[in-house]
Amino acid sequence: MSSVEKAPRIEVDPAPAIEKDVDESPQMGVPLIFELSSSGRRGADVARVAGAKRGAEILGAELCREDLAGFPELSEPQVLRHFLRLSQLNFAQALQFYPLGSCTMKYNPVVNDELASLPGFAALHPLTPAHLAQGALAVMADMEAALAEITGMDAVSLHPAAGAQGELAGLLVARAYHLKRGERRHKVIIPDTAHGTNPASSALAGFEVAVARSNKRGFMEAAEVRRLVTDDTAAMMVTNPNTLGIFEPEIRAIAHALHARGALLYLDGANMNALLGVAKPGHMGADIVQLNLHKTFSTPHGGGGPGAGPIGVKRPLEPFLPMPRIVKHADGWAFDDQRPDSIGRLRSFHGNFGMIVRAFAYILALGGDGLARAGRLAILNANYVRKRMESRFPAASAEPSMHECVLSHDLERRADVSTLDIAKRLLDFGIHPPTIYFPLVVPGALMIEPTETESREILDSFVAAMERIYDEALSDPAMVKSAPHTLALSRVDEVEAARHPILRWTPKPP
Amino acid sequence: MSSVEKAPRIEVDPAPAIEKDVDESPQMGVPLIFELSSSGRRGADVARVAGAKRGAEILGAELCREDLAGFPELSEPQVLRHFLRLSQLNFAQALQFYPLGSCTMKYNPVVNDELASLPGFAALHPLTPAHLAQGALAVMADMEAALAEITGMDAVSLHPAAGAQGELAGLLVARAYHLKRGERRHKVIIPDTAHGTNPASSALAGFEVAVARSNKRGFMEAAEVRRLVTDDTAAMMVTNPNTLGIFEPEIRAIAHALHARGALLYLDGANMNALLGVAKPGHMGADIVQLNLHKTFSTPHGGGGPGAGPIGVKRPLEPFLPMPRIVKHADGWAFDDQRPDSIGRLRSFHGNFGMIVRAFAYILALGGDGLARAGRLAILNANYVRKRMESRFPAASAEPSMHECVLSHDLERRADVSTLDIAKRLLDFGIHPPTIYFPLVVPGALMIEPTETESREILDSFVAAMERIYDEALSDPAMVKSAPHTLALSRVDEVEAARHPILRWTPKPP
Amino acid sequence: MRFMPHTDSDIASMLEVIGAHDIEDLIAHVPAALRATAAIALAPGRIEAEVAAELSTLAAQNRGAAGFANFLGAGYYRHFVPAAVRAVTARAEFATSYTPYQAEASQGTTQAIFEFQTLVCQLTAMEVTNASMYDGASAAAEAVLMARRILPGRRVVALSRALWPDYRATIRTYLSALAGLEIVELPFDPATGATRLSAIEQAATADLLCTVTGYPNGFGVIEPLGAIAATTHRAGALAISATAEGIALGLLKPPGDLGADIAVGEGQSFGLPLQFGGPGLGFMSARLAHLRQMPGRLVGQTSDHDGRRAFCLTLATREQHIRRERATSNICTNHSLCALAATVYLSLLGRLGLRELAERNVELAHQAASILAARGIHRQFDGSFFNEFAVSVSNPAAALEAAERQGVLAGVALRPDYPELAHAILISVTEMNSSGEIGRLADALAEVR
Amino acid sequence: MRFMPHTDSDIASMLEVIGAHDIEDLIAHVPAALRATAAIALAPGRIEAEVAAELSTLAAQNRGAAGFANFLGAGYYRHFVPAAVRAVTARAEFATSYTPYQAEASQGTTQAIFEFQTLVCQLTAMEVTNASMYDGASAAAEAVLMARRILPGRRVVALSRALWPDYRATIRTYLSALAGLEIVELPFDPATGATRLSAIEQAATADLLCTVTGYPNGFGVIEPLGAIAATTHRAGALAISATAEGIALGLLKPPGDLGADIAVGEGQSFGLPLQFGGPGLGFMSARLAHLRQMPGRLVGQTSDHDGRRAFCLTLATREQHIRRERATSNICTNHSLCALAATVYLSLLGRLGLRELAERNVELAHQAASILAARGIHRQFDGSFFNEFAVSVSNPAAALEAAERQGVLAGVALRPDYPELAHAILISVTEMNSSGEIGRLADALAEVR
Ligand SMILES: Cc1ncc(COP(=O)(O)O)c(C=O)c1O
Ligand SMILES: Cc1ncc(COP(=O)(O)O)c(C=O)c1O
Repeated sequence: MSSVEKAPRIEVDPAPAIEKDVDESPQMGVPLIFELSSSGRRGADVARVAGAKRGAEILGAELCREDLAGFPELSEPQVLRHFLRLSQLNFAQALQFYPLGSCTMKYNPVVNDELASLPGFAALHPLTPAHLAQGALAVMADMEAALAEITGMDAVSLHPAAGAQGELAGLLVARAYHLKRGERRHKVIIPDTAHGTNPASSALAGFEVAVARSNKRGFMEAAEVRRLVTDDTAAMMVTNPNTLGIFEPEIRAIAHALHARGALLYLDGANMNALLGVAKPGHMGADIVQLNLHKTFSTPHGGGGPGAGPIGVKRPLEPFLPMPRIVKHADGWAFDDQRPDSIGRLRSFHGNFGMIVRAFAYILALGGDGLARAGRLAILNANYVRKRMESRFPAASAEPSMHECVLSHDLERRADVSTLDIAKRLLDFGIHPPTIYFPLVVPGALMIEPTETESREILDSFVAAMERIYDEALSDPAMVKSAPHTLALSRVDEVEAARHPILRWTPKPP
Repeated sequence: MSSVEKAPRIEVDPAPAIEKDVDESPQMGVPLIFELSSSGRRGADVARVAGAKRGAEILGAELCREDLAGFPELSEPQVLRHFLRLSQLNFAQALQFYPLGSCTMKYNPVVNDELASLPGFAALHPLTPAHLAQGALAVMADMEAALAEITGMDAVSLHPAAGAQGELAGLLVARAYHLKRGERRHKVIIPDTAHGTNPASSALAGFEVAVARSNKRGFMEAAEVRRLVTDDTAAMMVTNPNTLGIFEPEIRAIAHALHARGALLYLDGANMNALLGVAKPGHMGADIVQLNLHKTFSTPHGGGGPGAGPIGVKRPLEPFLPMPRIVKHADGWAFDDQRPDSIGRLRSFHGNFGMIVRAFAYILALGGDGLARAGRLAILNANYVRKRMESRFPAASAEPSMHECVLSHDLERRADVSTLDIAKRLLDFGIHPPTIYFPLVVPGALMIEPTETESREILDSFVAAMERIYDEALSDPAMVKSAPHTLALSRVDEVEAARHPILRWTPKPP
Repeated sequence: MRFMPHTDSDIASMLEVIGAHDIEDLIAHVPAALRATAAIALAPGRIEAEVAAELSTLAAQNRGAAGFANFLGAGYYRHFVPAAVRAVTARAEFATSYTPYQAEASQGTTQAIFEFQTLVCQLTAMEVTNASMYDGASAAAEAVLMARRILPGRRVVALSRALWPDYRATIRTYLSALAGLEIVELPFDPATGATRLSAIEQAATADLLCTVTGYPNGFGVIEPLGAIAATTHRAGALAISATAEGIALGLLKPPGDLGADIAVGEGQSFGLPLQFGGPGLGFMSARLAHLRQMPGRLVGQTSDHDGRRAFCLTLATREQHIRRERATSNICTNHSLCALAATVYLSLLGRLGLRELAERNVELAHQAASILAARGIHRQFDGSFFNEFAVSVSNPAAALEAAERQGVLAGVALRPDYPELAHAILISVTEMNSSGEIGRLADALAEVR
Repeated sequence: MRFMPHTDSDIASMLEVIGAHDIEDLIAHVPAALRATAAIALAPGRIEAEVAAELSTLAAQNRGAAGFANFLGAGYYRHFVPAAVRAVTARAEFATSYTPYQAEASQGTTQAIFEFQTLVCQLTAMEVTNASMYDGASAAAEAVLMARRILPGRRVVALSRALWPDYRATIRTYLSALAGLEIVELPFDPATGATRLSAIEQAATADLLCTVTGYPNGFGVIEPLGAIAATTHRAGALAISATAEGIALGLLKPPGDLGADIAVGEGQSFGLPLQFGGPGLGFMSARLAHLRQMPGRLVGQTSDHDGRRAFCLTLATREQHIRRERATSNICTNHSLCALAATVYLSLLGRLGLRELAERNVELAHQAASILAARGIHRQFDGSFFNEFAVSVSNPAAALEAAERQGVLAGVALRPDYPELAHAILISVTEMNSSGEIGRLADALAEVR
C-alpha cells in the first residue's frame, strides 16, 4: 500500500486491514434478499386480504400451483434497506467520472425523470383510444421530426427498443427495400472496427457478413469498399465516427461506391454525440441510421437499460419502417398499422415511450444551438484528454479524434501489466474505467469518452490518476496487478464464474 | 481485531469505503462546494437571461449590492455530484440500524414523501382563500381529531414547528390559563431526568424551574411532587415514559397532587410511541401534551428537522391555544384568528403542513389497530434488547422498560473505555450508536430505542456487536478507544472545533 | 448551458493545451460541405421551467390516463406500484450506471440481477433466467430463435392463434429474414378460447421445431399447457410458453412444472408504470440443458480474490461483443432497471402478497364476468380465465364509444386482429378496479349490448 | 402490517427470551384503568393504495394550488424549484438521519450545513450563521431574545409596523412571558410605506434594546436599512433586519453592509415548495462578537485524528441539552433538511443565476406596477420595492373575489392587519408569472377598480 499512500489526489484507505477484519462474514457482503427472508413477513399489501383467499377456489386446485416456496418474505423497511445498501456498491455517472468509450455516459438531467413520471404519461395505457392520448402522440410526432432534423433523414421510427434492435430494424428495412425491387441481396459489409451488434444484427437479418479492413491510419477507405461491394451487397454498416473515435474521411465516397452498386449505407449512430451540429448522416449519404437515445440524448442507462433505438431513413425506405406509424388526421394524431410494405413490429406497442419523453425533454432543453455546443464540447474534452495523455498513453491512430479517443500503452511489454489491471487500479481513484480491449483492432485498447458534461478539473484528475498508475506499474507492478484495493471487494474471479456457473440462489438443504 | 471476525451477523456498511476512493485529496475529504467553483459556470437558469439585466437599473445603484463574490459557480451535474457524494458520508435510518434513544428512529414510509409532494399540497400558497384550500384544511382538521383520540385530549393545535416549540406553546397556554383565573404563578416543576428542552422552554415561558428528584428506582414519586408543589406552581412537566424508558407508576397520583394545588400537568409526549393504544395521556390526568410527529408519527428527521410539535389540551385550556384555529363553517373549513384569549402565534402561517400530511398518511395506514400494535412491538423490541444485553450492559433501573431501555456498564472502571468510545466503535459495525450520556442521572448512559420497525435479526446483530465491543474493550482497549476505524474519517476532534471556531468557509487570500 | 461546465476560459486554456485556436479547428477535417449544412434548425434551448411546463401540458392532454373506470389490458396491465419500488429505481447509483462490466464497481446491479434471475426461476419453475430482454414479444421471438439453435434440423414454428397478436407479429418479423423456417398457426377452440390440441397433434411431426402458446393466452384463457407441452414433446419439439400477465404466475401452475422448455413473458405487471407501452420487461427462463443457447446477459455468483461472495456477468461467449455474427442474439442494452423494479416489487409482495394479489385479481375478474352475464353480456369463451376475459356484444366499436361517454374504458375490441371475433371485447379487471367501477362497466355495456 | 417485521414466531421467541408469555405481560405494570381505556377509536389500517387515493382526493380539493394566475406572496413566495433540489433532499441518507451528533457518521449533513452557514453569511454579509431556525418569524423572535442577552439592561423593543404582521405577532408571543420588556411599534410613512426615521429617533433612548425592520418590509418596500441601523446604533441599541423574500438578498445591499447587527429571515424562497406555509426555513446571521449569544446549532470545521478536514456540531454549551434553563434557546429539532434544500438551490443558481433571478423579479414586478398604473390602479406607496407592492382599490375584498372569478389570485388584502390601509392589496410578482398573467391581473382589477 505504501506507494498508494504517496499517490497525489488519492484518498488513502485509513485502515483497510481493520475494515476487512470487522466484516464478520467476508464471503457474504450484503446478504441476498432470500437470506433475509423470514416466513410470514410482508413488505406490501397491494390487495386487500379480506376475501382475497378465494381465487384458488374459483380456478380449482388443478390449475393452481403450490405456494411460492423460497420467495422472499420481508417487511417494507427491510426490502428498502436491502436495495439501498446494494445501491451503495455501484459506481454511477451521477457520482463518478465514467468515461466509458462508445457509451456516452453524459449527465442524465434529473428533471427528465420527473417529467416522464407525470401521471399523464406514466399512467397512460398503450391501448388508450388515440383521441384520449393526443399528448403522447404529439410527443412522439415531434420527436420524430426533431430526430429527422438532427440527422438529416426524411423519416424516423421510434419503434426499436435499443440500438441493436434499431440495427435489426434498419437491416430488415434494407432487405425489404431490395426485395420490393425484386432483388434478394445476401451480403452486408462491416468494418473490422465495428461494434459486435453490427455483425450480430446482420446475421439475424439473414445476411452474410463481409469484413472490410480499415487502413493503418484507422479509417475505412473507399477503395476497400469498392473492392468488396457487389450486386449482392445489400448494405454496408458504418459507424461514424468509427469506434476509434475517428470521423470517416471517405464516408461520402464510400456512400457513392455503395450506391453505385445499388447497395445502401447504414450508419450506426451510436456515436452521434460527435456529429451534433457538426455533420448530418443524411448528408453523408446514409440511407439508414439508428440512434441510441440512452447515449446521445441523455436517457439514464439504468445499469444496462432500458434505452431506445430509433431509426431514420431516406424517403424511398419510409414505406418499410416498422409499424405502427404515427399519422396526422383531421381530428388529430393517430397510429397507422395498415402498411403493406412495412417490416412489421419488433416489439409490443409503440416504442420505449418513457425513454422517448426523457430524450424529448433533453432536446427541448438544449435546443438546436445547445445540441451543437454539446457536440463540440464533447470533441474538445476528448481531444484534451488525448493530448494530455499522449506521453504515456499514445493514441492508437494519428488521425484527429472526435468525441472519444482510443489509446494504447506499452505496460504489457514493459511491466507485464495489462489494460485490465490498469482499469481495476483506476477504481481505487474513484473513477470508472474506460471501455477496454475495444475496438478489437487495437491491442490493449483504452477507449475514452469523457462527454461534454464533464469539467476540465475532472479530466485533469483522470489524467493525473492514469499517470500515477503508469508510473506505479513500473515502480510497483504488484500494486496494479492486484487492484482494486479500496472497494468493498477485491478483484472478482470471472473465470470461476464461467467455469462453474451459479446463476440463481437455491435454498440451503436443511 | 481478529476476534472481530468471529462476531456473528454483523456487516460493515460498504458505502464509506467506496466514498473514500471518490475523494481526491486525503486531507480534504469531499471538497467544499466553494472549492469546486469556477467563475462563469451556471447550474440553473430559472430566470430567462433575456432582459433580466435590468433590475439593477430599475432600483438604482445605491440600493444594489456588488456582485456575490465567492458564491458558488458550478454546472448542474457538478452540484448534483457534490451533494450525492456528501450523502454517502451519512448513516441514516433507511440504511442502518439507528437506535437513538428518545428519538424514535422508526421507518419513514417513502410513500408519504410522495403524497406530501402532490401538487395539490406542495404548490398551495398559505394565503390561498380557504374555499380553494378545503383539502388542506380537511387534512388538518382530521389530523387534530385523530391526535385528540390517540392522546385522549379534548383539543389539538398543529401550530408548533417542533417538540420544543410545542413545549413553549403548552407552557404559555398554562400561563395564560392561570392569568385568566387571576393567578400569576411563577414555578414549573421538572424532573431531574427531563430532556433539556423542558427547562429551556420553561425559562422562555417566564417560569422558574424547580427540579424534582426521581427516586433510586428511576421514577417520580408523588410524594416528591407534593413536597415541591405550591400555590405558585403553574405546572409540572413530566415525560412519560420518562427518559429512563420507565412508565411513571405514580403518574395519576402526581396529577392529583398537582391539580389539588391548582397546578397543571404538562406531559411531554416525545415518548408517545410507548403509549399508543397502551395508555392515553388524557386519562393520566395530563392537561397539556405535546407530540413529536417526527418521532411517533414517522416523519423523516431530515438530519435534524423539520418536524412538527402539535399540542393537545383539555377543554378548559382550549381558548388559549395558538392562532389560527381551524373551524367548520356552513360552507366548509376555515381559519379563525379572532381568539381573544389565545396566546397568539409562534411562527408564520398554519404549522409545518408538509410534515402533517406525512404523519396523517401514516396514521391512516396504521389505523387504530396498527398504532396499538406499533406501540406494543416497540416495547417488545426494547425489552428484548435489554434482556439480551443484561450480562454486560445492565439496565440502569430494575423497573420494567417501555419502548426504550437505558443501560450502563463498568468498562470505564475496568478498562478506562468510555461510553463515547463504545459508541464510536459501534460505527465500525455499521450501526448508529444509541443516545449516550443521557439521561444525566445515569453515569455513562446508553439509551437504546430500537422502535417497532426493526427485526429480531437486526436486534441480534446489535447485541452481538455490543458484546464484541465489551469483550474487545477488555482484551484490546486501544482498538475501542481509537475507533472508528472503517469510516471515511477517524475520530473527529470536537474539542478543537470549539476551541477555535471556524464556522464558515472563507476564500484563500490570493 | 447548465449541463455543461465549460466557461470561455476553460475552453481557451484547453484549446491552448491541445494547440488549437478554436474549437472549429478540431473539426476542420470534417468535410466542409457537411459542416456547412449541419446547423440544427430546432428552437433554441429552453430553461427548465419552460421544458417542464411544455411537457406538463402535453401530459395533461392524455385524458385517458385518469378519470376513467379503466378495463384496458390485452398485454399490458394496470397494477398498483408501491412507492418503495420508485424509491429504489430512482437511486442515481442504479439509474445512471452502465452495464456492469466492471464487477467490483457494480455489485449493486449484479447482485440485484442475480436476485431477479432467481425470482423469475421461482415463478416459472425453471432452472435458468437471463438478465432481461426488451419485452415479452421480443423475448418470445428470441425464444423461437433459441429453439432453432437447440434443434437446428427443424423447420416448423407453430404459433397458437390465441397468442397475443403483437407477439405473433414480432416473431414473424424476427424470423422473416431467416431461411428454411415455416410458421403455422394453431387454431383455437371457438368454445373454450384455448388452443386446439387436435391442431397441435397434427402439427406434431418430425419437422416441428416448437410450439408457442400464451399462458394465459391472448383471450385471458388459461391454456392446457401441460397437454400442449406433452403433445409437443411427443414430436421431439420444444414447448414455449409466453405470459403477458406476470401476476398469473403467482397462482397458476408454473410453466416449468407443466413441461414448458422455455418460458418467456412480459414483466410490466411487476412494478412498472404503463408508460404508454414501454419500457416493459422481457423475461426468459429455460432448462439448464439449454443454457449455452440462451440469448442475453447472465449474472453468476463467484468470489473475489479474498474469498468474498461476488457477482459478475458471465458466459459472455454467447454474446455479440465476443461472438459477433455467431452470437446467440444481437441484444446488448437490455431492460436492466426494469428488472430491478420487478425485483423490488416481487420482494415487497413476497410469498404471501403475490399470491393474494393473484387471487384477488381472479376474484374481481370473475365477479365482473358474472355481473356482466347477469346483465345479459356473456363471455365469448367458456375456458377458465385469470383476470381478463372476452365478452360478446352486437357492435363492439359502438359499445366501447358509448361506454367511454359514460367514463368507462371498457376494453379492447378483438376484431382488428381476429375478424372471426367480430363481436368480442377483451376486458381486463385488476385490483385497481373497485366494485363500483365494475358496476359502471356493467351499466355502460348493458345499455348497448 | 408492512412496516413491522414481526411474525408470530418472532414474537413468541422474543417473549421466551424475555421470559414473558404475552406482550401484554410487558405492560402489565401500566395501571389497568389506563390500559382499559387506551384503545384508539380510529378506522382500521389501510393499504398503501387506499391511503394514496385518499390523500390524492384531498390534494385535488385544493383548487387554489393550480389553474390560477397567482400573485399571492406576503411572506411566502412562488419560485421555480429545479428538480435537482428534490433529487438531493430525497436521498434517504439526508432525509432519514437524525441531528448529526455522531460526526464521523454524519459528514454529509455537517458539511452541507457548513456550506449553508457560509452561503447565508455571503448573502447577509455577516460573520456567523446558525444551522437553521424554524422559520423567519420565529427567527426574528429569537433575534430579539438574543439582543436581550447582549444588552441585558435594556427594555424597549421597537418593531416597525411595516414588519410582517405574523413576525410581529410571533415576537409578541415569544416575549409575552418575559418580565421587563416593552414593545413599541414604529409607524410607517403613509407616502413611502417605509418605517418613519423620525419615529426611530424618538425611540432611540438609553432604554432601546433593538429595532426590528423588514428588508424588504411587509409592503414590499425596501427600507432605508442603513439609516435605520445608524439611528439605532446612536442609541447604543441593536439593529435587527428581517427578510421574508430571500431572493432580494441576491440584489439588494446586504444587511451586514448596512449596519444590521443581526439579520434574520425566511429561506422558503430558496428551493422550498409552498406546502401551505410550512416547513419553511428560518435563517439567522450575526456579528462574530455576538456568537456566544446565538441560539441554535452551529457546525464548525475541525479535523479527525489523522488530520483530515472534518465538520461537527460545536459550541453546544449555548444549547438546551447542556445549559438547560440557561440555554440561549429551547430549540432542538430545527429545519436542517430545508437548509439542505436551500444550500443546493443557492449552489445551482450560483453567483450569476441568483442575481439574474433577483433582477428578473424586480423587472416583472415593476412591469406589473406600471401596467396597473396605466389602467388606473395605483400603488399605495411610492417607496422603492423589490418584487411585491401594494395597490389601492375601492373595495379590496370585492376586487379579489372578482379577480378570482377571472382565474386570478390577485393578492392579499392588507386591511385585516392594517385597518388604516382599508383599500390596499399586496401583489407579489415573480419569475413564475408570465406577462400574459400580468395582463390578466390588470384586466381583472381594472374592471372593479
Ligand atoms: C457503436 C455501437 N453500436 C451499437 C450499439 C448497440 O446499442 P444498444 O446497446 O443500445 O443495443 C452500441 C452500444 O454499445 C455501440 O457502441
Ligand atoms: C423527551 C423529549 N422532549 C422534547 C424533545 C424536543 O423535541 P424537538 O427536538 O422536536 O424540539 C425531545 C427531542 O429530542 C425529547 O426527546
